[in-house]
Amino acid sequence: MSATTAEFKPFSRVMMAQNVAADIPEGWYVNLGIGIPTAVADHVPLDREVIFHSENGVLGMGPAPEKDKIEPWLINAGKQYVTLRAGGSMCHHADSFAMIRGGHLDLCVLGAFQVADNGDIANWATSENDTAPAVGGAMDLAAGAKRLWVLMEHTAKDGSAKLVSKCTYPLTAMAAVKRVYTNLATVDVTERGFVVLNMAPGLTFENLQARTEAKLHLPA
Amino acid sequence: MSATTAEFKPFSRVMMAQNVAADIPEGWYVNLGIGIPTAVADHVPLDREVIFHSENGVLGMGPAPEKDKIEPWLINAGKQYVTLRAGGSMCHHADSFAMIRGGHLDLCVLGAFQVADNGDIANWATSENDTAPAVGGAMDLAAGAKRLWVLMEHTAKDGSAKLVSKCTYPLTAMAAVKRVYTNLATVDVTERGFVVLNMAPGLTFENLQARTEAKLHLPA
Amino acid sequence: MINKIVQTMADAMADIKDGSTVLVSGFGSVGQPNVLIDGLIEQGAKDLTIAANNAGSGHVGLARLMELGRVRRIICSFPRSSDPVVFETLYRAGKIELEIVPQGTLAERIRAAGAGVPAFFTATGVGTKMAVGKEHREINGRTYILEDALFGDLGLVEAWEADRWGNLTYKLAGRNFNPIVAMASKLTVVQTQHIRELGDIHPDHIVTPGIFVDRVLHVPYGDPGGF
Amino acid sequence: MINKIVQTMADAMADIKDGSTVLVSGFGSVGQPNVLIDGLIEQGAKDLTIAANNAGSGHVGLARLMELGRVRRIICSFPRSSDPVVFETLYRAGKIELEIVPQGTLAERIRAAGAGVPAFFTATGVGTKMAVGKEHREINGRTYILEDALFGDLGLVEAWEADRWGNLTYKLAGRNFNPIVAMASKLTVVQTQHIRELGDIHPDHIVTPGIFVDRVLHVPYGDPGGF
Repeated sequence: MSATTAEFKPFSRVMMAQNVAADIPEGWYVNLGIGIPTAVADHVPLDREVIFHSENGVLGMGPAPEKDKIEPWLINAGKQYVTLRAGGSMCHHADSFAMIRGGHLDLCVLGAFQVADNGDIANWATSENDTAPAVGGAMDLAAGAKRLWVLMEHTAKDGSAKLVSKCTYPLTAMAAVKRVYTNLATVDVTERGFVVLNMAPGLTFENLQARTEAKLHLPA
Repeated sequence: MSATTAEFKPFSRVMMAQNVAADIPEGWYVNLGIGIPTAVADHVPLDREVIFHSENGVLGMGPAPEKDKIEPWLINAGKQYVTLRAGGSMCHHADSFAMIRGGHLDLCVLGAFQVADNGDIANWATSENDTAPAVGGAMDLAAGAKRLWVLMEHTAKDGSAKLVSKCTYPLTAMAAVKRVYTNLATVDVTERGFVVLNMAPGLTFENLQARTEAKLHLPA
Repeated sequence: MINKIVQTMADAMADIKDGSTVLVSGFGSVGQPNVLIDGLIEQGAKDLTIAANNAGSGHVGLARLMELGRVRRIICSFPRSSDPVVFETLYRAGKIELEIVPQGTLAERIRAAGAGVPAFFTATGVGTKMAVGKEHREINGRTYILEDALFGDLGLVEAWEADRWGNLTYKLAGRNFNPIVAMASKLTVVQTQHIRELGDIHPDHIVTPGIFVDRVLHVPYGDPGGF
Repeated sequence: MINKIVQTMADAMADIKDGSTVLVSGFGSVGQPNVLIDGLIEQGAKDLTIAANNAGSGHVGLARLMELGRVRRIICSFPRSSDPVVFETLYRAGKIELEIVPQGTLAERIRAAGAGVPAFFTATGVGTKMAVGKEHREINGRTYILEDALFGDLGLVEAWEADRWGNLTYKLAGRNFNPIVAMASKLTVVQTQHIRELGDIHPDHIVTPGIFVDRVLHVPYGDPGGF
């Protein structure tokens, strides 16, 4: 891993969220997964109207509430208090997942343990024998949204690659991921495999490849 | 058909509807088919609360409106103006049929061309080659309600029997009918076949059998 | 700013292609998007498949669309109506295909299309002509048949209220097929009696969220007429 | 006069049998019928199958029911919670069965039970552990798996408003699983914050019509607490 010694500046968590946010056009219906993806909403200005969906039947979420203005009946799928924008609406769980499973969401952004260059995603369990693995709505979102983007660190804490030629962890969905945003790069999943769209400042393609188990490509 | 000469007094249309109405207990959710069955509601007193359902998403229908109090947005499946009782509610077509198909209606009352003594019902077409046969919600109601009762004339206009050992017209549902109310009798559909519960005044069992193609039974 | 409200019928009907499957809401004339149907007549798309509860009445609306030879196939539960002369004439002449579907199966097939369910089992129609050629399966001791989802390329909807995000409410029995038609259609076009400011419809009272709606045309025609 | 309002928890929980499948609504503590869960603990039924989004937290509610050894099997999408100690202990000890279901499949299976659909195809879970042993089918070029309906013998629901016919509304995210749990359960028991006079809830605003409700208990507890 000698490549790790090269000088470059990874994207911060905030910048990662900003990178995703910058690519979401007005008018999209978007579900942001629990964890890092939730922060994406903070970087979409309110006057660029993007309609955020939460699995528990909330459509049109706004920013987090001020502490003295919490509505106890309004939470998101991560069980955080949220606000509702003018134009927001409520529905029951089957209708909420009809939005997801019926292909009505323009985009879902999820975290992941691994993404393969055929678009497979593993984000719910790190072992076949996980104690009580918890899947939540991840499989519905991954299989149902029009586009699935992943937002995650480029490598795991132990340094192992998360962009892989084949997922070793249990799958969430097959051939579902369209794009991956990491702290090192933005990578499209194409018929050729992973295509690098941009990289963290100072990072070379070779250096990125060294941190990536799957083969990377440059845009044609 | 010499039996037709015997003296008896068939139930009138009004009495037929009354016979059905008398057997509906408070608290039942009931769908009344288009035609004669619709009149049953007129004979259930409002203080015996029976909740009438219509396929087009209306639950809790009340009596027909006075002419100067018509609500143009409130019709039943027969496209007649109706009223809504306090406690009535609206839903969309899939939810309305979920009530029917999910087994939530206590009773449906339909008209029919033929009922067989195994409970088969034919009520939507009189020929395999019918021009543009119209089924509406009949098959859903027949297959879905907890109980299906039929309200019809005992014989067809040409004198042919409508209570038969096998339906010759295209079926609406198999083994669905629990009871038949006619202008001559009330007949349960049981494992033994048709069992006569009551008859029009002056009518003998033999006389009723003469007007019925299927074998009739007396209660055990 | 998201604004799904269009100003002209031409905008409402833009880019509708020949050969489209069109889901049309309404039960009788209540909740039926009559003005949009007229717009579709004007727009000119042909070789259409129409799914609706009825097959038109008199010589207006869906009946007119059929009379003009623009409908290849109709999927409905009840082709009879108060005056089904156009449909019956075409049908007898073999100039229109008919698929009869039980009303609840029609509703469930449309809802399934909106909910990502490509096929489902139902007890409705078992033992009848409707079941011929369909997959049968016994589940927990009862026989069911498999029905497939019914998708619309275009959905025509009538609402009572709408806002610029496409959130909708309906009035009483005007709801009927409208919410599921909106769910099941790639392009959902709405005519609405009232336009509301964003936020004026209570979030708990919105019946069709704007995610299912593409275009909204303001058509304050008042109450429905006869059937 | 129809009156589904019961006066005591004993009446609300009457005749619940050992071995029942219980559908429990709620997402976090919002729209979760906590008082009815306590009532079920008190009532004593055992050998239960519980279907709920989560598997309980701390030592109260569903966690307490499990801790008392009353739950044979849990069907949920997310057994982890802020404090899933009871479930995890029982699960590791092999003292409770777990069926993990994707959240949307869980919701659709419950809705299917209410709607008379015994089984349906879905794309969720294809290619994952969830698909193992399930029927696969390619429909229009995509692979789906068959999922079956999930019926409740008992459904526990929390409403915002209820009337004596059992018509219900919900408050904001308190809706979640409640309407489908009510549809899918043979016996639906509701705790409600508010009792309304019949007719006071607008017919267009009723979310769960009383046809899906059997018993209503007035539990004006105020806002949900933490999760």
